[in-house]
Amino acid sequence: MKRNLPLFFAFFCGILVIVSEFIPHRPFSMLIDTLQNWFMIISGFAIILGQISLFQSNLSKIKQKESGWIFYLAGLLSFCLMLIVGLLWGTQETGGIFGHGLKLQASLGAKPFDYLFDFAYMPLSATMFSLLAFFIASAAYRAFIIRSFESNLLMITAVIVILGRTSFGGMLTAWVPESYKFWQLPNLSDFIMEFPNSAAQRAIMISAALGIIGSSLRIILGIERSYLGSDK
Amino acid sequence: MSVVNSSQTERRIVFLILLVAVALPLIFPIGWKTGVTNYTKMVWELVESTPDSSVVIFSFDYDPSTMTELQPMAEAMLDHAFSRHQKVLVTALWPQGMQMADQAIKVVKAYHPDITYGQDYVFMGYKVAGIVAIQAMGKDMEQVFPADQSGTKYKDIPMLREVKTLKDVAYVNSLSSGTPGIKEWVMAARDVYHTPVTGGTTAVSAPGLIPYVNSQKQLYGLLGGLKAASEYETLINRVGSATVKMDAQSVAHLLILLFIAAGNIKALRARKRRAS
Amino acid sequence: MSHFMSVLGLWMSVFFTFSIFSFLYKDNPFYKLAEQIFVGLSAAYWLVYLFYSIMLPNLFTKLISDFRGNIILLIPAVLGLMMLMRIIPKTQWLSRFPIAIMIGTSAGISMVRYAKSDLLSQISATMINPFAGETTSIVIGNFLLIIGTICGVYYFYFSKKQEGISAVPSKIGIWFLMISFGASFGYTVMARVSLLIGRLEFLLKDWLHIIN
Amino acid sequence: MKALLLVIGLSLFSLCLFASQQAFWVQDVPWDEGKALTLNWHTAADSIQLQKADSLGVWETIYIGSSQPPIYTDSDLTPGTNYAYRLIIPQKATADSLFYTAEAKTLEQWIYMNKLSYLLILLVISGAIMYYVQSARMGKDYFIRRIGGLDSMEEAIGRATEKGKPILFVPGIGDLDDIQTIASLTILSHLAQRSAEYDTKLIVPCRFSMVLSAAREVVKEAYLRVGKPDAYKEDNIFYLSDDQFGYVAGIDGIMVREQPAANFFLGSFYAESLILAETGYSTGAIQTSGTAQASQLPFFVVSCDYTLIGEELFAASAYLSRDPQQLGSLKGHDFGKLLVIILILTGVITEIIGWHWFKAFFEGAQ
Repeated sequence: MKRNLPLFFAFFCGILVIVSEFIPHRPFSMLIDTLQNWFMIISGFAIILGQISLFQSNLSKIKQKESGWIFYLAGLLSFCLMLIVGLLWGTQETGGIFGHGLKLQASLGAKPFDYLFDFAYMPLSATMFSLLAFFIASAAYRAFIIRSFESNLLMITAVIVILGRTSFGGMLTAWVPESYKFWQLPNLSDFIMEFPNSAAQRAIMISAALGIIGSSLRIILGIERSYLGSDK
Repeated sequence: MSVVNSSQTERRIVFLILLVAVALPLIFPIGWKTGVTNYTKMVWELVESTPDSSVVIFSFDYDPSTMTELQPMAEAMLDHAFSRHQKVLVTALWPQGMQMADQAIKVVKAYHPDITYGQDYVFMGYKVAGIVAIQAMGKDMEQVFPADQSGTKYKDIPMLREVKTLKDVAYVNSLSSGTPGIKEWVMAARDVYHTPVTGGTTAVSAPGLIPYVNSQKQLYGLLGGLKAASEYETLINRVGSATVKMDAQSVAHLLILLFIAAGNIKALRARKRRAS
Repeated sequence: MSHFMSVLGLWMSVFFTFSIFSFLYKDNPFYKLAEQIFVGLSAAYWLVYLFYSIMLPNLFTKLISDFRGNIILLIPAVLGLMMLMRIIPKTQWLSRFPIAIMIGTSAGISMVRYAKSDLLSQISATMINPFAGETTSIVIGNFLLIIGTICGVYYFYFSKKQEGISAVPSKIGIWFLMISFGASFGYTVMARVSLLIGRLEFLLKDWLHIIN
Repeated sequence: MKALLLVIGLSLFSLCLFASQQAFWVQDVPWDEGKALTLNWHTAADSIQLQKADSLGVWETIYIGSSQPPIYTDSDLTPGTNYAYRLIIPQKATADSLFYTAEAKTLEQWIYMNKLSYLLILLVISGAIMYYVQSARMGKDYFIRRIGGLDSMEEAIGRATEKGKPILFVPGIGDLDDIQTIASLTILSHLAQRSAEYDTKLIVPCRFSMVLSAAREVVKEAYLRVGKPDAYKEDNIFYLSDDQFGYVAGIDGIMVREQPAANFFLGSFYAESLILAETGYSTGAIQTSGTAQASQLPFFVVSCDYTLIGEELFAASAYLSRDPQQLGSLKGHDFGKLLVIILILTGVITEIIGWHWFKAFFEGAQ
């Protein structure tokens, strides 16, 4: 019961979705709407679960005075701060328990939640993401080395596309006559993107789709059930 | 250990050079020009050919982390849509999307001071569950958007009076940097309800989406990265933020090519040393 | 006050920007602090946002305004609460019901969606007349598209040893994959540099006012 | 004579009436969920008006204009209901209008006929998978070719054990409703079992709470399987943040502080792939990655020691476990690949010959 009933539910919901894709007749067309709406609500609840886990693990690290516990304390405090101001005064569009906090807004220039978003969350997120610029340079420096035939293909196409994507690539091959304009770098790099690249992307998409169909089928049929864990 | 150390030092040098090389052209602009590519043209044509006062959806499916690339697109496309008098329903499949939308609208309002909320655009808020929400829009928009962000009931919003399902929308424009995003719109809106879908994405996600820009027009063109954004700015005759940043781009690209060359020279030397 | 707060905010942003950048040199207390604050803030951010944009409009508001009409919503609400039962070890098994329902539903959705958009559409998009191109390069491109797709799919064929003649298409498949990876890498450089430009723009424009 | 004229006039009039019924007709849209009707008309007029009777029988204008071709589809109707429409053709000469009425009932059908090709393909592939799974259950043995990235798993675990350092497993940034995440968790199950056998610490940071729940279950079960339930530490599998980069910042911190000897990045990845792989490289870990996210594969290929490309991620658990059912399922996918190749070739040939119906049949489902 603890295991078979959930498996039956998974089977039932999966089949329902597939059947309603092909049968326009009621009740299928209506049932699927309900299922989708429920899906949203359940996933809303699930989010709370992770926050509790985060709270607990940080708290235990602080209690045990693990190395760097002070940083975990900072993390916990910022979590609580964001949560509390969010619930008390709401976000940009929605008011919280204390309404919109207009006085506070006037002195901060924004709601406390949005203030934290703009000046702490946003720079952190954007800077973290921008590290990629450095990493892509170091990866290119380290990995694009002439070795085997395959790695040469990788490197040469990368170089052509890097050149072709900038204004500079166009200038570099602008002297190539009109009748051979295929060999101008921007055109060449577009050609690579449009044909060989599309072909490989398609192959990956098609085969991965088959993998997804197979895995989904195994889940629906209850063959794949590791996500439910053990019986004990 | 010394190998790790020396490669660490090399990494740091690479990082430092890149930082300087990108910063310099921003301070001292060069002014290289770019041509317009097909995929950008297709997006522009869809917006251009959509009749006046059609209702269109702009979905902001990204967050601050990709705004350098996607914000200029959002601004340019909103600018274009408003100049064609289209009515924009703004939604987001990413929670932070609505904040991005708000910023973009503020910028665009400078060019179109006459647009009014509820008549020309409306904020319908963030919708969770991605593809499931889009599917539901195809059945009944009012159920997905019971009210706008300020609580006005769906049926009381003037510009949405005629819009019952996705089929009544002239096109969907998804500016997306991942899942859920363009792919979900293509799967659930274009493939099921035949609503044209177009959009913009980061340069990195573009190759994965290009297969959808096919003869069946699963996707009507695609803006990929900052270059496409600056091309769009060219098409609507506006010198926006994207154009300015292209110089720094070109320098960085050249630098990375130099890094590749340097890496190869280093590897070649190491091989020679080993051989001798 | 408002002005002071916006200046403070600016300096806060600058501090966080440099703290994250410092990680490029090596791990240090500034990065550690920024990292933990980031994790804490972002976790709370999503919690608050999801509360206002899903739980409130889709569940609570509906139940409060018209309880009888929306009584069916109690079922997902109960399933959601069952999900939360994971916290208590004894009732952990209850969470299997909502998990099973969600996974079953998404397995069904993935199956039909991928079969359509990634399988069927890509197959029919590859059914082209290669000779129908306007220029020679398009004709060659069309052939490359067909051959590359077929060989690429064949590369993922697992239940046969790939040796001798049967290894040829899969070898060609790998070449196409490598070309595609190189191309995607090159194509991405621009996006990544854009991100750095974005941050530098913030530092040079909003903070130092060097550029306008 | 007058009588004759009257008869002729009357018959002409009735003929006109008969013709007028042909001028406007309403049909149910075939093969749909019964929510739409198509209105067709024949007229030389350049502008027409369409009206629909509401529930009280009051006419309401739904369309004014000159649709070419003369078809209008009224959608979002209630299935199984009668609807009455009328066509109004303004006569400029007489400042009068011609009226035609017609009605029809919306009908729900039992199948979307345009999705036939899609249904057939899905049925054939699912059938093949089920057939091969069944025959594997009956004891048939299926071969699976070598997958490079997976042979390294033992080596990576061995090195971590030798150095006394932990293993890091990142199940991607997709939620549990992403099939890639589930594929990743089945690989985690094998990895957890090996690490339990060697008593090597396994760290699993998760982005979503549901992934966290499932990952804990999976790892706990693996420790039970090898009879070391006490060695299982729940705290090693933890939630970081729902935020993409918040999550990455956290993992980066773990990599530089815990210095894991082996990193596994398996599942659905986006932009963060390169941040993870490059930081991992700088700590000197053996790195194995895998994703079906085509756009992120280049970065993993460039920065990691081993990469599972696309479907290899889904094949991995079959390869590792040699579980006959999974091998059978994989054989089914391979059948699908052959089918795809045959269909593409047939499609290309029919397009060259000019039989466009073949491609149209497969395009119809869109």
